[in-house]
Amino acid sequence: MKKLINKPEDVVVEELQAIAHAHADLVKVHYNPNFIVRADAPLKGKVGVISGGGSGHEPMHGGFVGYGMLDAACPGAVFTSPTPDQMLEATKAVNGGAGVLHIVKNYTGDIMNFEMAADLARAEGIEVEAVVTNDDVAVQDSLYTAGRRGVGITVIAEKITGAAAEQKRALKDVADICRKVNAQGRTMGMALTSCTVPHAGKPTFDLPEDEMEIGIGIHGEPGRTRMKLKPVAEIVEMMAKAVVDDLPYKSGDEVLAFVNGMGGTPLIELYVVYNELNKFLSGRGIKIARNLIGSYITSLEMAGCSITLLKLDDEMTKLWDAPVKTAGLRWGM
Amino acid sequence: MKKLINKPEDVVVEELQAIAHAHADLVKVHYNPNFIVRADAPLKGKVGVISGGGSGHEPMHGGFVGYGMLDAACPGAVFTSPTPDQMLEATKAVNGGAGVLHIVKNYTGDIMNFEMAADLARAEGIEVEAVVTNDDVAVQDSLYTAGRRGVGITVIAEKITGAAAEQKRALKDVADICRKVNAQGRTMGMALTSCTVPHAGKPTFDLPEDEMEIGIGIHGEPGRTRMKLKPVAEIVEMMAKAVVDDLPYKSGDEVLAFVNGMGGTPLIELYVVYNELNKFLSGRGIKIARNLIGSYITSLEMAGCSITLLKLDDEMTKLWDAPVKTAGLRWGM
Amino acid sequence: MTISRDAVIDWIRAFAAAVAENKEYLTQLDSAIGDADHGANMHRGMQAALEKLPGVADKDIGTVLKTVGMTLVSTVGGAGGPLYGTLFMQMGTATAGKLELTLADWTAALQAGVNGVVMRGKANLGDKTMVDALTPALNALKTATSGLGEALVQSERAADQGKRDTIPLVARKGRASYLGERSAGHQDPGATSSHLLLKTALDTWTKA
Amino acid sequence: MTISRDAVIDWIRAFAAAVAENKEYLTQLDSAIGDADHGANMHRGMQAALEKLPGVADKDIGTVLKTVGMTLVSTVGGAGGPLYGTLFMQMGTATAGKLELTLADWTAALQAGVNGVVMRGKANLGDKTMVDALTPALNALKTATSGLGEALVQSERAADQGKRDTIPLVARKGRASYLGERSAGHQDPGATSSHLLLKTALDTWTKA
Ligand SMILES: Nc1ncnc2c1ncn2[C@@H]1O[C@H](COP(=O)(O)OP(=O)(O)O)[C@@H](O)[C@H]1O
Ligand SMILES: Nc1ncnc2c1ncn2[C@@H]1O[C@H](COP(=O)(O)OP(=O)(O)O)[C@@H](O)[C@H]1O
Ligand SMILES: [Mg+2]
Ligand SMILES: [Mg+2]
Ligand SMILES: [Mg+2]
Ligand SMILES: [Mg+2]
Repeated sequence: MKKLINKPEDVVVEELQAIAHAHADLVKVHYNPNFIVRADAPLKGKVGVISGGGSGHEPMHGGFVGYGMLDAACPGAVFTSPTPDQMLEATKAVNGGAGVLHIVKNYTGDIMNFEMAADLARAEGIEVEAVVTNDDVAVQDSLYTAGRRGVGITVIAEKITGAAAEQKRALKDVADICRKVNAQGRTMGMALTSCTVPHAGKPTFDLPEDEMEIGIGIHGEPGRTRMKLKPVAEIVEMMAKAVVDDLPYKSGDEVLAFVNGMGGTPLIELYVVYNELNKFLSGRGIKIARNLIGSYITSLEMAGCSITLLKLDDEMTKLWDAPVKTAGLRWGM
Repeated sequence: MKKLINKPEDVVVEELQAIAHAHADLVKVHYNPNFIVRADAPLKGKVGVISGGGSGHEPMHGGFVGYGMLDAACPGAVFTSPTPDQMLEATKAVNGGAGVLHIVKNYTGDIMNFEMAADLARAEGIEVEAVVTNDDVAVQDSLYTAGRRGVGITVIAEKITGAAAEQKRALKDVADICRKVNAQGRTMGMALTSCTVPHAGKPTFDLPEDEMEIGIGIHGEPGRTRMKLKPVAEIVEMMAKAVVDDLPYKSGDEVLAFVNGMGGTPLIELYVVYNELNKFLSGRGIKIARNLIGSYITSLEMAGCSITLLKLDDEMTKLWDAPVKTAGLRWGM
Repeated sequence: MTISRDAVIDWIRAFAAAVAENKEYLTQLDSAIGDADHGANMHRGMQAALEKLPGVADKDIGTVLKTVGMTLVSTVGGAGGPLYGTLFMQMGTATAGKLELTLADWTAALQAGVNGVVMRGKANLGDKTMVDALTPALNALKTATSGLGEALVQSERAADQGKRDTIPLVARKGRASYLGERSAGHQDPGATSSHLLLKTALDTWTKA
Repeated sequence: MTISRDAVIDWIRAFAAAVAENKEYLTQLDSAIGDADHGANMHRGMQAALEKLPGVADKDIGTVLKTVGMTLVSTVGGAGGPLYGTLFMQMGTATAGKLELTLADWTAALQAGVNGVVMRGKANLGDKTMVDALTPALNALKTATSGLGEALVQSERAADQGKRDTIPLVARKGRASYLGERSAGHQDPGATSSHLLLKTALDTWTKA
């Protein structure tokens, strides 16, 4: 295992200490239970937007805490959903009286832990709504599975929802926007290599030098199918087709295209992926009106990428363009 | 070789096409010769700041073209300095009558190609100054080498110099600021893995599972020494000590600390590195007043990091804080 | 023959030790069809539970089990945290005030625990989860006819079999379900840790 | 015996072919002590040069060589581009207007080229660069006594030896110098491509 770490069990806390120091202008860090919260929380009359999940997906979610995006983020152990006490305390810390929205990625663990936290928070008189993201088209047959995973759209949903909350909209409105983003978004991911969970000490799976995994999530898990490595044009076509046909995205649609790196893939390759995606979508009459290219929702050092599309409307576009000031995403201020 | 690419020889042009599409609001791309230029260039009365180098270091330099940073960037083939005609055309494209500054990383190839370009531009009546960055403390004995490599400080120099140019300062002033940043900056890098140059098709060097390279540059080259992998606290101490003792940085100094990923190292590890760096510097009485954490000057998919320190003064701090709007670095607008 | 409070505490310790010993194994199983954290998660939780034991060593069995459950909920995370947490908390509720357990008490406790797990996770038998080890173990307890010792043997055996039976199954719950057909041929990590729970109960309570 | 313009063009073609054939080998040498691009760089440049040849096939040797040099400057990049570009451009200046070269002409051309390389790169003999192949080759030409054919043999041999002699050296110029002592034990890629330049000259001009 080749990692720049000390002991596996200390990685998350050391990361939190770094965030506390490096981004002291934006956030405060609370330990035991662990969460990252906006330096100016709670904001009176503003819906608090929180999210959380296992660590190993950086900058998500901790890097998205700040003006115009999340009010707090709860990091679990690597690839392990956080515990209810984290979300409960974070919920209390961001509650400005207008209620709190939980953005939850659809994994059994996340759902259960967030549910327990929401129950406890409601018992303390805080209004809580939860929106579950589940944009991963690689998971078929949702009847016979735990449902589609929440992946790339989560980043976009956090940005757009955070912008809506910043406008002091009501909890129901903010939750509705978040649901709309999830409903209009689809993602597909692939991996060139496995990643190594620090505690496990070795790669989660072995992948021969000439093969790739298609339909992976963000937890280093194997995907739906393994196949021979192909030129990126073919890989992108396969992924983009699965995404486009699912919603479906149609000729004339304007989309936000999010090309995401899984952690070990350099930016130069993500641009090459974007180029192919743009060619594919142009061929289908779909226009990329906004884009995000970079490693924003990752699987430790996994090499690979995911492609997320969001069908835009005026409201979502305006909220996407609104100012945001976080460690991981920043513009307009 | 596991990469999201088509043919090795097409990577750079495909990347440029992606940049042209994705960042059309910020830049224009010129082909044959290849360069990326601010959409609003040339700016009358403003010094043009250009840089360039081999590709494979993304987002540097193309991702730093825009308001408050570079006016143009010239990408060569992967790890290969660009050719003089690229810099000549870029120089002409950004010349607003106030002269053009070339920021050149200290490599034989870069120096020679930029020199040829500067000669040609001067022959066409354009005032050109060049500043060479050479911050890599891993290269000792500069008498018996090509001198210290230009590495991490280049990113910081481009930001600060770009901000100075944006204030419409004179060429000499802008060049002096750039020289000052370089003079006050030092860097040290290390690698956990090699990278694979697309044309070469296999890793530049082999590194056993329990070893690391210390003192690498940004071209996938082996470093000065190879040693057993250690906990990150020891690695950072070794690197930070080499950096701090070189200038030297002293108790009471305020620094900008730049923890940079080499391309294949995920953000979570960079934060752990930052945490150790902060501990080390605190112990020496050195205060991190500004920071940058992320993969900004990379070596393809190499895993590893570099640590750059810049001793700040008021002027540099203000220029660092000034608004910047590029694909790779953005704040204040 | 009954199970004393100290025996319950010994069982918790034995389970923690078994999890520690099988940490890598559980993670390896979770690598094949999950995200390689089940061993580390359960270990972190049981180590935290061990630290809480001295504080409740003189309390009733219900308090002991509830404390373990709450500790798991707040230290494990993932799917394992709420599920094992609920299992222990519900067992605690079912044994509130008790200082020793008969076979009927233990059966009732496990019944409550399994009910809790099924309510939380909504897994059916055959979905390739910990339920596939727990439910057969519970059924064996219910149908046992010749005393606690023999009932513990039967329930361990049923859990063991249930765990093995998960191998050919295609997962329909939890993260292994994302793999679809590729999940077949691998033993479920949660069923494996649940078998350890029944095995340490047998070993601890029939040793004395 | 003289070297015709067509022979010069044939030499350029032969050098391009040798670079193509040794592309992987040059890159491999550059991987050990550099950045793994010398083969690809030289190949890209020589392929571009080949495309320019038809356009100058009826011009003088100076024009041919200058065209090759300018093409290398604008297509190779890195250290190799300006250095090989300068080599050819200076050889072109030295042979301006000529339609054939005597031994003295070829020696003067190479002298001019090597001077250009040394002026640009400031490398001394023994710095582990292409100069370590070129300078011995030039010296062999200068001291040759029995005609062009034999002089070409001697200069190829000297370049070959110079190239091999770079193996034990510690680099003091170019990116291999960053490696310090670790650069010893590896043959310099630039010296290797320079030897190919002299070898293809020998092969092309003594075959006919
Ligand atoms: N809905 C469910 N009901 C019961 N057990 C489940 C359910 N989902 C997952 N599990 C169990 O949880 C185990 C995985 O636990 P763990 O690895 O700790 O959590 P995670 O899947 O969140 O990483 C699986 O092996 C399975 O036995
Ligand atoms: N200053 C110099 N003078 C002469 N030759 C040099 C000098 N620096 C480097 N070289 C030659 O250039 C070769 C490397 O070329 P290449 O790999 O194309 O460029 P780069 O080093 O920029 O990647 C070296 O092997 C060496 O022979
Ligand atoms: Mg998990
Ligand atoms: Mg190079
Ligand atoms: Mg797991
Ligand atoms: Mg090279």
